[in-house]
Amino acid sequence: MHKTLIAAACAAVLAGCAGTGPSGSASDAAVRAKAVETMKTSFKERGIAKLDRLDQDETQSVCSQYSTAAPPKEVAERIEKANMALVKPPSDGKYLGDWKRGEQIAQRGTGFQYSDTRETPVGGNCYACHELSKAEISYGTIGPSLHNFAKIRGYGPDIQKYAWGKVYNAHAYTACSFMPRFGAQGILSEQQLKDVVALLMDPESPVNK
Amino acid sequence: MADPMRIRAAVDAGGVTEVKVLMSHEMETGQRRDAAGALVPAWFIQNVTATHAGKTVLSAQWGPAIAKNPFLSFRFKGAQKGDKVQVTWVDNRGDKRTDEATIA
Amino acid sequence: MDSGRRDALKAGGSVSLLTLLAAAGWLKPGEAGAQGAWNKAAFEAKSIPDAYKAFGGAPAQAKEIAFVATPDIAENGAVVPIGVTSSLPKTEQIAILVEKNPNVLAASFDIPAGTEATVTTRVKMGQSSNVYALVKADGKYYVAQKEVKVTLGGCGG
Amino acid sequence: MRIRAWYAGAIALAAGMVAATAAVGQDAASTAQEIEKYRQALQDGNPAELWEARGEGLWKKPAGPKNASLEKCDLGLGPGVVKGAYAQLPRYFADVDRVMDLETRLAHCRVTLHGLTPAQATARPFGSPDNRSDNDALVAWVTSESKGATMNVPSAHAKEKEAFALGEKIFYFRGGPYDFSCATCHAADNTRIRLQDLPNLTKQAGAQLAYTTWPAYRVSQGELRTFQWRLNDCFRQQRFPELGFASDASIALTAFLARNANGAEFKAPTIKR
Repeated sequence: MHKTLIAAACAAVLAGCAGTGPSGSASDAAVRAKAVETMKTSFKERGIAKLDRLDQDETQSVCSQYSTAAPPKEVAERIEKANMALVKPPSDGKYLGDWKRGEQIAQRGTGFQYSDTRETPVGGNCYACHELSKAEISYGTIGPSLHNFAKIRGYGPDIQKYAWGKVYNAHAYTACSFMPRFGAQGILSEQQLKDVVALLMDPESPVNK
Repeated sequence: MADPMRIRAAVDAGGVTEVKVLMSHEMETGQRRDAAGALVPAWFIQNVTATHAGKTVLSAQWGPAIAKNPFLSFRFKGAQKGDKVQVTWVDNRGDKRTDEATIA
Repeated sequence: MDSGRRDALKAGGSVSLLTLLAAAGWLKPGEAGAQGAWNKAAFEAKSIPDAYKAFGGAPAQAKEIAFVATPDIAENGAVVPIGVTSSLPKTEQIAILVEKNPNVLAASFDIPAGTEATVTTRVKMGQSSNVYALVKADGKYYVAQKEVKVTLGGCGG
Repeated sequence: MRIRAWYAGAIALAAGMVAATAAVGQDAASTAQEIEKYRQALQDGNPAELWEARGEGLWKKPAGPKNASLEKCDLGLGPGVVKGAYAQLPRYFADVDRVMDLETRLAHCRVTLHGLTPAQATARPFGSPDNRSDNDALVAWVTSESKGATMNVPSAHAKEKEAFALGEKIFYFRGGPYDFSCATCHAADNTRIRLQDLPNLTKQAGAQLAYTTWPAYRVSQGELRTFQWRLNDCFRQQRFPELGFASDASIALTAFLARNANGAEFKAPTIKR
């Protein structure tokens, strides 16, 4: 009963749900609304990047409110549940593609920028934030090291499914994660997702060496 | 015409003059393609000469692998504070630029 | 090192050296530093051995050649600082070569008497590669090399 | 017996992991050290000086339909005062009843003094090899005249306060196909993207480190890049549409970040990767 009430209250978050976060006051919501309005008049569409990219979905809108603080438990659970519902398993049930292609996807940082076209190959840019293979010394630390990902966690089907889900929609596991929702937002194709999962899960992948 | 160079030259107590030169130049490799896919022709400084009191104190031959807006530093003896150091570059199109600095 | 030096001496003593150097415009007495002297053959060399050929044969390894202010890792290949200093007596030329560049020779400097055998400049590197410092001292060629790694940087797009 | 073997294995595994972690730490430390050497080696000659020299010329030379120089331009400290002006921008300008950052103010002066149209004054905010930008050069020169000044962005006026507040919200705004905001990369300590350290712009130390080192000569591009360019390019990589030059959002975000840097010594133009 109590949970339902909170969920109902937070469904109103989009409309400026007050009192749900550290910056959830009414005046704060007004500043946020003004900021969104200012952005819409300040940004210009360019190439493939149209102005609708500034239209936030609920996850984006809610996560913006909590800045860097984790959202309250109830809000987090709701976001995770909603995003988990968006995770689609691979159509043939096979999670693992080719780790060599996965490595290329992990290295590539292009795609979806206004300097790209629809033909520009889209990457996952995993190395920007994560350590993966030891051979690549130029890796970021926004996300945790994924070296030995499967060696530590195991190579089994449950871990494969978890890796798939994380790459597909990180918010399903950690609300307001900084990681893009590569599957749910249509950034990577199903085959690319499999290749990236193979990079993490294949015993022959340099990630597990 | 090309922008002026920035030349800094200073002599130390031991009588060694250190010269640092920044040049404004594209240093186009000839390997890059433009937006239309056409090769951008090579365009780079080929020769650099530095002189002091009419004497060459350094001369260089460069290829297009020298970085854009080139930097060069070297040290020579025999100059005094207040003397001039002259630097000239010539690129593969025949463009040329000479600038000078007073040794500090 | 000693055997290397002998090889260099042998190569340096061959008749073809002078012919090659003259053809390359590398050595023209009295023209050192003159505008317009540009060693086309050396700048067109696609490999280190080819560049050595354009200079007149394999050089000897020399501990007297050192890289200064040259990082092991470059944050960007478009600008890689390279400094070379030689303590070989009568150093008259310093050349910088990048093994994996399409044309390996990046620059060569004539060092007149009175000028220290030390130069610093910045080169472009397409990828991680060995960088060679080729020095001509007292009429003979010497070399030292070091690896410079070029990393990918930034947001990657 | 079996249990004991398992324990032994686990201990060996754990020990191996500790060793591996230590090795990772060492690799990372030596990489960082070498990158630092690279940055140090670049400090000696900064091609930004070439832009500063050109910018000074552009400031002093009569130009435009009115054939006037920019020497009477008021950057906030009075007409013609350039020294230290950048360290106090963005700020409220009563003559236009608006908060302006340096670029917006320069464009304003090029309209009022040179006689350009607003479109002409903002036509080429960022240079490229084939097409140089006067804005880049002017910004290089003006900012160089604040080298050594202490960041002191004012916040007394209501519009200055508003710009800061809006800038803060824009900083945390998540959007686009990748769900990114500025905060994705710039709201935590001690993180990096690839090998580049990411300043935490929500804290004074991080904002100081970042804001006071732009503009910079970017060796990767062979161009002088202004702070406005930095913002623009961050949004490009955030997969957002293009941030309008001298737009309200741009000014607000600049105001937020500049004021977070208050108290620090301004050091740009610098040289960066």
